[in-house]
Order: sequence, then C-alpha cells, then structure tokens
Amino acid sequence: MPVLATTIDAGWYLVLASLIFTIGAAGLLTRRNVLVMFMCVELMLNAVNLTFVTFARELNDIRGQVIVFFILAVAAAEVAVGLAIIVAIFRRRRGATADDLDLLKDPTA
Amino acid sequence: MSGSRDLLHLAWIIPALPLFGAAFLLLFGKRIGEPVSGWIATALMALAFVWSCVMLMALLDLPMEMRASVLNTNALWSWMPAGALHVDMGTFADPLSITWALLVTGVGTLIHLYSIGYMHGDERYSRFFAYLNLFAASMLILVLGSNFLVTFLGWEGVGLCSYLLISFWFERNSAAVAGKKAFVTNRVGDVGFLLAMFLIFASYGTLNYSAVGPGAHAVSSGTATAIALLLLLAACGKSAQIPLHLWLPDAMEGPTPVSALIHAATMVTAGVFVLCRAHPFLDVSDAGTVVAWVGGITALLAGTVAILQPDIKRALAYSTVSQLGYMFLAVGIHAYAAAVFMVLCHAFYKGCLFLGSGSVIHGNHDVQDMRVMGGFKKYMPYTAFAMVVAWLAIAGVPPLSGFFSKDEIISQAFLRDEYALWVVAILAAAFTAVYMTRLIFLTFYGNERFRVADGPNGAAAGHEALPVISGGSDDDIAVLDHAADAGEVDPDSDPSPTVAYGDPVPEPNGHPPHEAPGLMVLPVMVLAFLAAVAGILNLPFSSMEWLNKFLEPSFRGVPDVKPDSFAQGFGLEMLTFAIAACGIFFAYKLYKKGLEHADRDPLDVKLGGLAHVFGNAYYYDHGISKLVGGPGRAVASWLDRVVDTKVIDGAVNGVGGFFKLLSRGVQEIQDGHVRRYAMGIAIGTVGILLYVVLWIGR
Amino acid sequence: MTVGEFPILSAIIAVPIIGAIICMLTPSNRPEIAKAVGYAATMLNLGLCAWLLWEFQAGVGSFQFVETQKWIPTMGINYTVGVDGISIFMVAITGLLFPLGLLASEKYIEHRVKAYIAWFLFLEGAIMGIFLSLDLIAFFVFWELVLVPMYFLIQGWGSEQRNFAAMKFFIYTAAGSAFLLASTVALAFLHQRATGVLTFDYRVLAAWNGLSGTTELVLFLGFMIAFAIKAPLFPFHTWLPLVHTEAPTAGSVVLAGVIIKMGAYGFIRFSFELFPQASVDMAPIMLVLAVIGIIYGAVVAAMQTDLKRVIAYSSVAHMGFVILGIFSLSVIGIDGAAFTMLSHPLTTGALFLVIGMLYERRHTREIAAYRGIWKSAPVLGGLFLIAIFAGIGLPGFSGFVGEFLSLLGTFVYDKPYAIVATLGVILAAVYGLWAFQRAFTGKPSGENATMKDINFRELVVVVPLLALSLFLGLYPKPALDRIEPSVKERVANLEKKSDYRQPKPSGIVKKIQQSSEAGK
Amino acid sequence: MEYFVFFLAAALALAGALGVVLLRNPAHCALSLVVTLISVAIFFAQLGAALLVAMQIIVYAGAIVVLFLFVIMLLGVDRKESVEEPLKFQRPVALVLGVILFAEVVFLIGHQWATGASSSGTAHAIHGGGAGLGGNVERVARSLFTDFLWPFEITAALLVLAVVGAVVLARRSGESAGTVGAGAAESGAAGSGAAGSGEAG
Repeated sequence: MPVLATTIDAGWYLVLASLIFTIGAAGLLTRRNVLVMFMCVELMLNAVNLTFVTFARELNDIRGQVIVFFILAVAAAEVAVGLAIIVAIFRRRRGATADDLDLLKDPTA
Repeated sequence: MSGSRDLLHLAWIIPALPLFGAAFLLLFGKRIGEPVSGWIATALMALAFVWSCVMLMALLDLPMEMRASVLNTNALWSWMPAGALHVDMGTFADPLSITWALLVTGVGTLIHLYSIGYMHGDERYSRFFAYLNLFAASMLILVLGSNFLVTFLGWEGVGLCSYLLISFWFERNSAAVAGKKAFVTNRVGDVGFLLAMFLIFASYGTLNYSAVGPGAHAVSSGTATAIALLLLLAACGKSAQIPLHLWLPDAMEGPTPVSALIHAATMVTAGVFVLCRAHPFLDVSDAGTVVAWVGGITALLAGTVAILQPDIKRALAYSTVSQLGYMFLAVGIHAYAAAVFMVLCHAFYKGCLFLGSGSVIHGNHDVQDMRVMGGFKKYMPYTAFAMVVAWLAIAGVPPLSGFFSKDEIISQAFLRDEYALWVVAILAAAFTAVYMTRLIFLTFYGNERFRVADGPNGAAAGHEALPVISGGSDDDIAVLDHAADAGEVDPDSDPSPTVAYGDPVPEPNGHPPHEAPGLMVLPVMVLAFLAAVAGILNLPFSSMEWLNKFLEPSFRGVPDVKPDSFAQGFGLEMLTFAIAACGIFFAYKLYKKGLEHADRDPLDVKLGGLAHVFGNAYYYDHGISKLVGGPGRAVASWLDRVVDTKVIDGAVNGVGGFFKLLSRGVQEIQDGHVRRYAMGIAIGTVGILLYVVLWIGR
Repeated sequence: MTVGEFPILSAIIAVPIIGAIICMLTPSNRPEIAKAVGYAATMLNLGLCAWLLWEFQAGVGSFQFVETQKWIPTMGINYTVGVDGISIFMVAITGLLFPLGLLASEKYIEHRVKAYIAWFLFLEGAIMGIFLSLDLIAFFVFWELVLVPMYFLIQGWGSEQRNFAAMKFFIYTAAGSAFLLASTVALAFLHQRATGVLTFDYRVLAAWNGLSGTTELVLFLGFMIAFAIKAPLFPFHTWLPLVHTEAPTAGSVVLAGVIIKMGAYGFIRFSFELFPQASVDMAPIMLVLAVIGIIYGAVVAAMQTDLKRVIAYSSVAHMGFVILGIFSLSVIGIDGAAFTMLSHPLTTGALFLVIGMLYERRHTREIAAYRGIWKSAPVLGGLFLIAIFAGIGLPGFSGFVGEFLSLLGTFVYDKPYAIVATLGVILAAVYGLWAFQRAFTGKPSGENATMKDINFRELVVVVPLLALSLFLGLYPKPALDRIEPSVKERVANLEKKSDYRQPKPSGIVKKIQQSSEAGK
Repeated sequence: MEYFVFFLAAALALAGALGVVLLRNPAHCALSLVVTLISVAIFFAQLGAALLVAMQIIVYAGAIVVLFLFVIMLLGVDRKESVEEPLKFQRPVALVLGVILFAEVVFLIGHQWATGASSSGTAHAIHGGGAGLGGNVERVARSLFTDFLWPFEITAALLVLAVVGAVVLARRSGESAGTVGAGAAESGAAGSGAAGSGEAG
C-alpha cells in the first residue's frame, strides 16, 4: 500500500486535536450522564491519538503509531470494564447521573 | 568471746521466727483453724523471746566497751546497691536493740497468750494471729536493723500491721476509717523519716547506724538539727505525739490485745527507739529542746483530755499519748536511759491496764463505756486486782515501777536545769493520777450502773442509745456510712465500739459482768507483777542502776547527771509522789461512790466550760477532719473536675475540636460528586500547564 | 545452653508476630486453637526472655547480643537490635505480662477470640521491637506499630466509650510521634551534612554530638513531646485515665505495665545520648513537671469514683517518680527510675488484674457499687490490699526500692524537688487506702455479700506478679547489678558530652567510711 | 484536495465532538461520537497510518460505540438529561478552564521544547531508511513484535482481565458466571448486557 503522506502542516492537526481534547474535557465536566461522560473520555483519547500520529509523521518515528495501537487496546478494555460498572450501578440504583453517585461522601457530614 | 559475737550475729532469728509464723498462718491458717493457729503463733513468739534472752546472755558475755561495737553488725545480704549507696539487710545487736527485742517478744508472748482467749470464736481467728506475728516480726526488724533503711522497713511494716489490726473488724466502718487514718497519719511522719535518710545520705554517704556517731560530729550543726527534727517528725507520727497524735485514740477500734500490744507497749515506742538510736544528732544540735517540749506539751495536754473520756479504752489511749510524752521529754533532755526505762515500765503497766480493760469489756458484753460500769470488783476480782496494781504503778506510787521510771524523768528534768519542763512534767503527773484513779473507781468501785436504772435519766438516755461512733478524718461518705451502721446495730459482729466524749450514755445492759477465763487472766497477772517490780531494773541508787549501766554502751558520750546529794534526789522524789498522791486523793473524793447519774460526771461539772475543750481533745481532731474533709476535699475535687477535666483535657479536646472544625470546611469540597473531583483534576492540570507555560515564557 | 549465634533478640520480636499470623490463619469457629497458639507463642517468648536474662552478662554497660541487617541501605536505615541493662528488664517484664494477660482474658473475652489473640500477640512483638531497636527508624516503626493493635484491642473489646477512647489514644500518641519522626529525620540529615554519612544508627548518632545548642534543644523537644505523651508526663496525661477505663483488662495491664514505660525508656535511651546538653538544660523543667505529676496524680486519684481511674491516676504519679529519677541525672536516681519501670508493671498489673476480676463478677468498676467485699472474697481482697501496699511504696515491695532510689537521687541533685515529691507518699496512702476502704470494707450486702472468691486460674495470674514484687523488694540486687553499669555509662557519657557534673560526694563520706572501717 | 478533505473532516470532527457534549439524548451523543471517530480515521489515513485507520473504524466506530449504544438501549437511559446544573459554578468554570487549557496547549504547540525533535533511527523510521522494511502495517508489526513485545503481551493479559472483570462486575449477584465468552471484550460485555435486559424486562 502506497504511503499517503499528506503535506498539510502538522500545526493544523495539533490545533484540531487540542480543540477536540478541550471540548471533551469540558464535556466531561459539564455532562451528568455517566455514559456521555464516558464518551467525552473517548473524545479526549482520540484527540491524543491524533496528536501521537501527527508527531509520528513529523518526527518520522513509527513508535508514535505503536503507542496509538496500545491506546486503542487499553481504551477497549476500559470501555468494557467501565460499561460493566455502569450496568452494575444501574442495577442497584435507578439513577442515571453522576451526581447520584456520591457514596464517597462522608454521610455524617 | 568471739563465740558470743558469732551468736549475736544470729540475732536475725528473732524476727525470723514470727515472720515465719505470719507467712505460715496467712497461707494455711484457715485450714489449721482455732485454737491451734493461736498456739503456733504464741509458741513462735515464746521462742523468739527465748532467743532474745540468749542474745542478752551473749551480749552480757562481751566486755562493756564491745557491746555496742560495729562488729555486732551482721549483714545478711546486700539490699540496695545503687551508685554510692550501699545498704545491707543486716542486724545490729547492741544493748538498746536487745532491750527492745526482749520487751517486744516478752510482752508480745503474753499478749499472744491473752489473745487466744480474747479472740475465741472470731471468724478471722487465724488471720488475727498472722497479723500479730507479722507485727512482732516487723517491730523486731525495726529494732534490730543495722541501718536506717532496715529500720524503715520494720517501721512501715508495723504501720501496715497497725492498719490491718485496727481495721481488723473492717465490717464496722469506723474501724476501717480509723485504720486508714492511722496509716495516713503515720505516713506524714514517714516523710520525715525518708527525708532524714536522704539528708543523712547526702551529708555523709551512708545510712549505717555504726556511722551515726562519727557522722553526727562531721556534719554541720544545722544539718544535724535538720536531721534530728525530721526524725522527730517521724517519731511524732509513730508515737502519736502532738501534732500527729490524733490517730491513736481512734486506733482503739481495733481488738483490745492489739491496743495493748501495738498502741501501748511496743509500736508507739518506736519513735522513742529511733530518737535513741540517732541520739548523736540530738547531742550535737539543739533539736533536743524541741523534742523535750513536744513531749512535755503532749504529756500535759493528753493528760487533760484523758480525765474526761467516758470510754475506758480511749481514756487509756490518751493516757498512752501522755506517757509517751514523758519518754519524749526524757529523750529531749538527753536522759535516754530514763526514756528506755520508762518504755519498759510503761509497757508493763499499760499492757496490764489494756489487757485488764479487755477483760472488763469482754466480761461486760462488749460495752466499754465507763459510765455504765461500776462495782466490777465484786465480779472480776483478779482483773480488778491486777488493774489496781497497774493503776498504782502508773500513778507513781512507790515502790511500784511507775514511781521509779517517771520520777527518774522528772528528776532529770530538774537536774538538767529544765525547770519549765519540770513543772510541766509534774503537772502531767498530777493529771495522770487523776484520770487513772477516775478510771479505776468508775470501773471497779462505786455504784453498779450496769443495772437498768429506774430513774428518768436512764430510760431517756436508753432510747437514744445508738452507739454513734467517733469518726475519722473521713467525710460525707463516712457520715452516710455511720448512718447506715447505726441503722443496723448488730452487737454480735460489732464488738466494742468506742465511745467518744459527748456521746449519749448507752443503755445499761442489766447483766452483771463475769470474770475472764484463766487464759486471759494469767497474762494480766504476770504483767501486773512486772509492773509492780520492774522498778528494780533501775533503782535510783548509784550501784543499782542496772539498766543505765547496761545501756551505757549504746549511749556512749552522753553525760550522766546525778543528784548532788541523796537529800536532793530524795526530795525530788517525794515531791513527785506528793503530787501524785494529791491527784489520787482528789479523784478519789470525786468518784469513790461512782456516778450518781450516768450522764453527769462530777469532774465535768467542776470544770465547766473547760470540760468541753478537754473532752473534745481541744477540737483538734474535729479541726483536722474539717480541714481535710472541707477545703482539702474541695481542692482535690476542683483539681479533678475542673483542672483535669476542663482545663487540661479540655485543651487536648479543644485542639481536636479545632481541627474537626477546620476539616468541616475542607470536607465541603469532598462531597462525593465525581464531577467535582474531575473539576479538581482539571484545575490541577490547567494549573500545572500554566506553570509550564510561564516557565517557558520567562 | 548458650546463645552463641542464635539471633535471640530477633526471635523475641518475631515469635509473637509469627504467632499472630498463625493465629489469624486458624478457623474462627475454633477459638481453642487460637488460644493454644496464643499461649504457645507467649510462653515460648517468655522462655526466650528467661534465656536472655540468664545469658545476659551482669556488670557490662554496653549493648549485648547486637544483630544488624541491612534494611534500606540507600537511606542508611538498618535493622539493628541490641539489649543493655536498661532494656533487658523491660523485655523480660513484657515477656511475663503477656502470657498472664492472655490467661486473665480467658473469661473476659468471649467474642472474636481469634482476632483478639492475634492483635495481642502482634502487640507483644511491636513492644519488644521498641525496647530492642537500636536504629532510630526501626524504633519509630515499632513505636507506631504499637498503636495499631492497641487501637483495635481498645476499640474491639473495650467498655462503653471504647470508640472514643481508642481514637483519642491513637490520635494523641500519633500526634506525639509526628514530632518524634520529624526530629529523627532532622537529626539524621544534620548528621549527614556534618559528616557525610546518612545513618539512623543510634550508636553512631549518639557518638556524634555535633548539634548546636538551639538545634539540640528543638530536637530534644520533638523527642520529649512524643515521650512525655506516652509516659505520660503532666500535663499530657489525660488520655491515660480514659483509655485505662475503656480498655479490656489485659489491655490495661499491658498499657500500664509496658506501654507507658516506653516514654520513660525513650528519655533514658535516646534523649540523654542524642541531646545531652539539652537534657541537662531541660532537667529543671522536667523535674518540675514530674513533681507536679506526682502530687497532682495522687490528689486526683483520691477523688475518682472508678477503680480503674484511681489506678490510672496513680500511674501518673508513679511515672512522675520515674521521670523524677531520670532527670535527677544521678546514677542512683536513674537506677531508681529504671527499677521502678520494672516494678510498676508488677504492682499496677496486679491491681488491674484484680479489678478485672471484680469487673467480671459485678460488671461495674464504680467504687460505690462495691462494699465490704473483703468479707465475701477474702483472698481477692487480700491480694488487692497487698497490691495497693506494694504500689504505694511499702518497704519490702519493689515499689519502695524504685521510689526510694529515685527520690534519693533527686535529693542529692536538688533538694526542693525531692522534698515536695516525698509528700507524694502521704497522698499515695490516701488514695490507695481510701479506695480500698470504700470498696472492700464495711458490711457487704446484696451481690457483694455473695461474691465468689478468687479461683485457681486467677490466682495463677496475680500471685506471680506480687511474689516477684516482694522478691525484688527484698532482694533487688540482681536487677540493680544489671541496670547499674548501663546507667553509669549513660551518666558518664552525659558528663563527657555536656557541662553537667554529678554532685561529688562530700569529703565527709570518706572520713566516715574510714572511721567505720577503723571500728572493725 | 488534501486541504479540502482535511477541513471537511475537521469540521465533521468538531461538529461530532460538540454534538457529544451538547446533545441531550445519550443515543444521539453516541451517534455524533461516531462522526468524530470516523473523521479521526480520515486524519489517520492522511497521516499515513493505514493500520490505525482500520483499527479506528473496527474497534472504535464498530465495537466501542456499538457497545455504548447497547448499554444505552439496554438500560433505557436514552432519556434526555435535564439542563439544570446542580453543582454551582460547574459550567462556567468548565468553560473557562476549557478555554485556558486550549490556549495553553496551543501555546505549547508553538514551542520546539514541547513538541520535541526527531530522534529517529533507521529502525523506527516511517519513510525511507533501510530497504525491505515494507509498508506501514509491516513496519508497525515489526516494531510491535520486536521492541514492544513485552507491552504487547501485557496488553493481551489486560484485555483478558478486562473481560473477566466486566463479566464479574455486570453479573447479577448470586448468579453464576454462566456462559463467558472467552476472547473478545465485546462478547463479555454483550453477555452481561443480556443478563441486564432480563431484569429490565
């Protein structure tokens, strides 16, 4: 397969990636649905992936792509476990939002 | 001769015998039971007495100058080796200690014998004898110790036994309180003893008696005075001298043999013993004056209190305090041999009086209020006879022992130019004659007040006749306990409650008394005999002062003062006797018919307002009780409730509270909301990046 | 049999901890197995302690049986253990108290026996570690480790207020140890800065003595707070009565017996050697606090209505004597202090054990609830009385020896402190006998009249302590012979490293001794 | 052409991202997430990472988003989220933080210090270098199975653990593990989803 190396300046990719990352981060902070928060995490991961691949090209280093490979694998594992936790929580309490999950709080306070 | 010395090194056997008895009876006494345990204890005491006699022979075998030699010391084992301090557990056999050992074992044996009868049927019979043996052992350790610390071991040991025996009938609260009071008061004196030991060690580095003589001369006279005064404080505690005398009258809560043995014959003379042992400190300092005046004042004041006591044992207790005052007076004027002579004679006649009074109480169904006695001579002739002999002895009627012993002290006071003390001593002698005569006449002569009176007085008094017990230095709890005790009067388990001045007259029990069994009468008679003849130990004729000569090695360097002429000596003695005779006559006039009304004492009437002061012992006991029970308790309670709980612990909890409050504020952030935490992370990230940005941009 | 190469000190620390682990592995529905493990471990350790005592050379002041293992070499932290005359008896008494404590808990502990025994064994190991460690970090680790089992013992098997008491104990003492850790680390780094060697070895740091005056004082204060809280020195004592009342019997025994001795031990072992000049300078303040503790503890003890609180406050007074002896800076005084540390566990242990027995019978510690039980339970009452008298310093019992030497040492050093402190013996009689009078004398009624006397198991628990107290009271020489060389070394070092000089005995002493020699 | 594709994809990616954050129905969010993921795949293609393009589509857009939708449908949480924000200041602070974060990152992009320089040896080069290194897939594979073999194996273990963990977590208490599909994460999660649906029904 021929290498489809673009000539677009890396800066564009990086700015775009940081935008997506920031949007994801802001979404994580503002959304209350646990699933959507999860998706925001995925957004941030993707932004980082994009950065990695961009730098892999810029620096002419294949290891950037290898890292992304690992990130993908870890993301898959994370989603599996995370969704399982969400399912378990939903079973126990009918709440849908992260605000319902405040068990870490000292109940006496 | 060296054989005798080797023998003297075996002096430790004297205390070891009763000590073994105490341990044995404490462990197995309950199984052995009555009366065997009593006999075991008595036999061991008798053996100890025999061994003391052997020691005496060994001592007499030595030449005069070797009798108090340091070589008579036998160190059994090294007790407390620490730094420069080397204290041996050892014995020191010299005339002084052997004299006391003979006294303790001799009188002790008699009192043990008496107790076999007296304690008959008591539920803690064996334990009583274990305590008695333990007491004897401690007392013997006290007198035979080779240094101050061993003496202190015995000193505290007798205090312990005194506590145990005073509160022997601990079911009665007043007994328990009295025991505690005795121990605590003694402890005040012990502080003096401890500090004296510290000072002795700090001044010349050893606590051995063998170094007392050179030590006293080596230290400055200020130090010597301090040591002597601290020992005086210790002696005041143990020997019930003013201002620490208040425990002795209350100690009469104990069984009567205990009163005789501990609180008349032996333990209370420990103070005299220690001052005699440490006499070089008195010799080189002026502390003797203080000792003499403490003794003189005690002798006089206790005598004034004794004349109005309704309780036969309390009267004797105050009498003991008074007689001990004489001994202190003698020690204070450096007439040590006279003091020892007095100790011996006093042990005999006071032992006899106490045991006699025990017989009286025993025979009179455990009632010890003299106001409801009278005419007992008819019912208990032997006891009456013995007590009359002892009475004459203590009152100072020649040729009984008391005459010689007391006269010796009074003459010595005069001869040593202590005229003020001499006057005090003579006055005290007069009081002695009065209260003893009163005691004898109220008990054995006059009208028979134990019969139920048909006058209005008897009936009226009878109904209020709950024996209100003299309190200790206790407090509201004790008061409550008194009420509880009063509510459940149980004469069987409440033997002989003491009666204080001003207490209502108990209901006459109506039964005539009976003579005590032979086992009890025998020791009383023996003591009466000794009280009568003990004077020959030290007759005031220069060739017959055997005791003085015997004790001389122990009191080396103390000047002996003799009357200038026989006439002067004789005159002084006759004067003393005349005073005593006046006292006897005065009391005889008042009490020969007994009491017309049980609740009205003629002397009381005669003295008017003074009677209350005398009868209540100058309100000293009340005052101390009020002080300890009032402000003392208030301060302690304030320390507990306010200082400890509020201030100190409050500060500690306050620190905790402050942090708790602080954490309340911080806790708001940690509210368990995941997104809040995420926000925290975000802020942190932004912050770190900001730092990086600024770091690059600088 | 000689110790030889056998690591006996490590074994003494390890045996109870291994026992605790084995104990945890036993099935919880078979408490008798856990009990057997507990007895086996404590008895084995007692045996080891006895062996150690036997092998310990008297007359030697330096450390014996020293073992060293690298622990965290990069930080200069080693595991170093050793024993000298001051610690040997603390180890021995710990070894003695634990089997007795276990035996005393036999009836008192009914639920979660396994966990109780495991914690108890763990506690023993930690305490042994404290008395044997010669590395400051190891010492600190064990110091903190003691808190954990103690916390759970109080919290799990205490009385009504146990949660509060456990928390207070933990936080109070942990607060003190924070200062200890800070000072330790600071000391080691200062030493590194001066010499280039980072080490926490006690012996190396003790030999250094290169601190400046102010630094030394600050570090001394850091150590002092930790030790003073544990000791407990007035005014850091308020946790003690609370914890004593709430702890189970064996907990109280161990607490009063050895845990509060850790503070006093720390003063002798660490403060003197590491901060000699500061110790000398601070001695007057420590003496004042000790004297206040003696008087105050005794006065407040008299006012208590709870038997355990009486004894707890009396411990405050007794520890005052210990601190007094230590900061008298004289051989006699420190001898007395070290001896009191050995003797106090015996008497106070016996008292707490007897109170525990009363509690098992009546389920109350209020003095007012008891009355006249000497009549119904004569042996129990007798033992309590003996323990009281032994505790208030009756000559013939070990308490007197320690008290006497402490006071004597202080008197030689500075008279006023000793004079005031001596008044404590009066107050001791007041609280001791008053408590006895209120609880044991009078006419018993109701449950008090039918109270069962002591049984054989309880006799076995109490009698050895009192017998040992009596023995040491009459013949303290074996103990003093082993304590004194170490104490002498401590004082000699103190003189070498600070401007302190022991008061010289006056010339009179020689004269007297000569003249009494001549008499022979 | 390149720029056109890039900006189109960039616009789609940003729109998708904003959709995830702003849409109130979780199902819609998931769908807009797919848009972003596919756009990112396009970027990967532009950047010459052929293997990652395939993985992005299969794993992310395929498996993960499907999983999200599964859970959403299964649990019936496709209700709209309320607009109210219970936590004070959460939204404005999040917005401000987002802006600052973006500014900081962009600032850092402009610095050589942050982006670093190429350290490429021949072994890791994407272009050129030694002959016979093959295409992108081969190069990634070579790197993966030589230098990164150990992390690769650990990742495998991680995935297995994740499967087991997911099964254990999603299993209803007391219910036996039942049929656990070994291997892929999806099957485990799906199994749990089935169990969950039984309860929901």
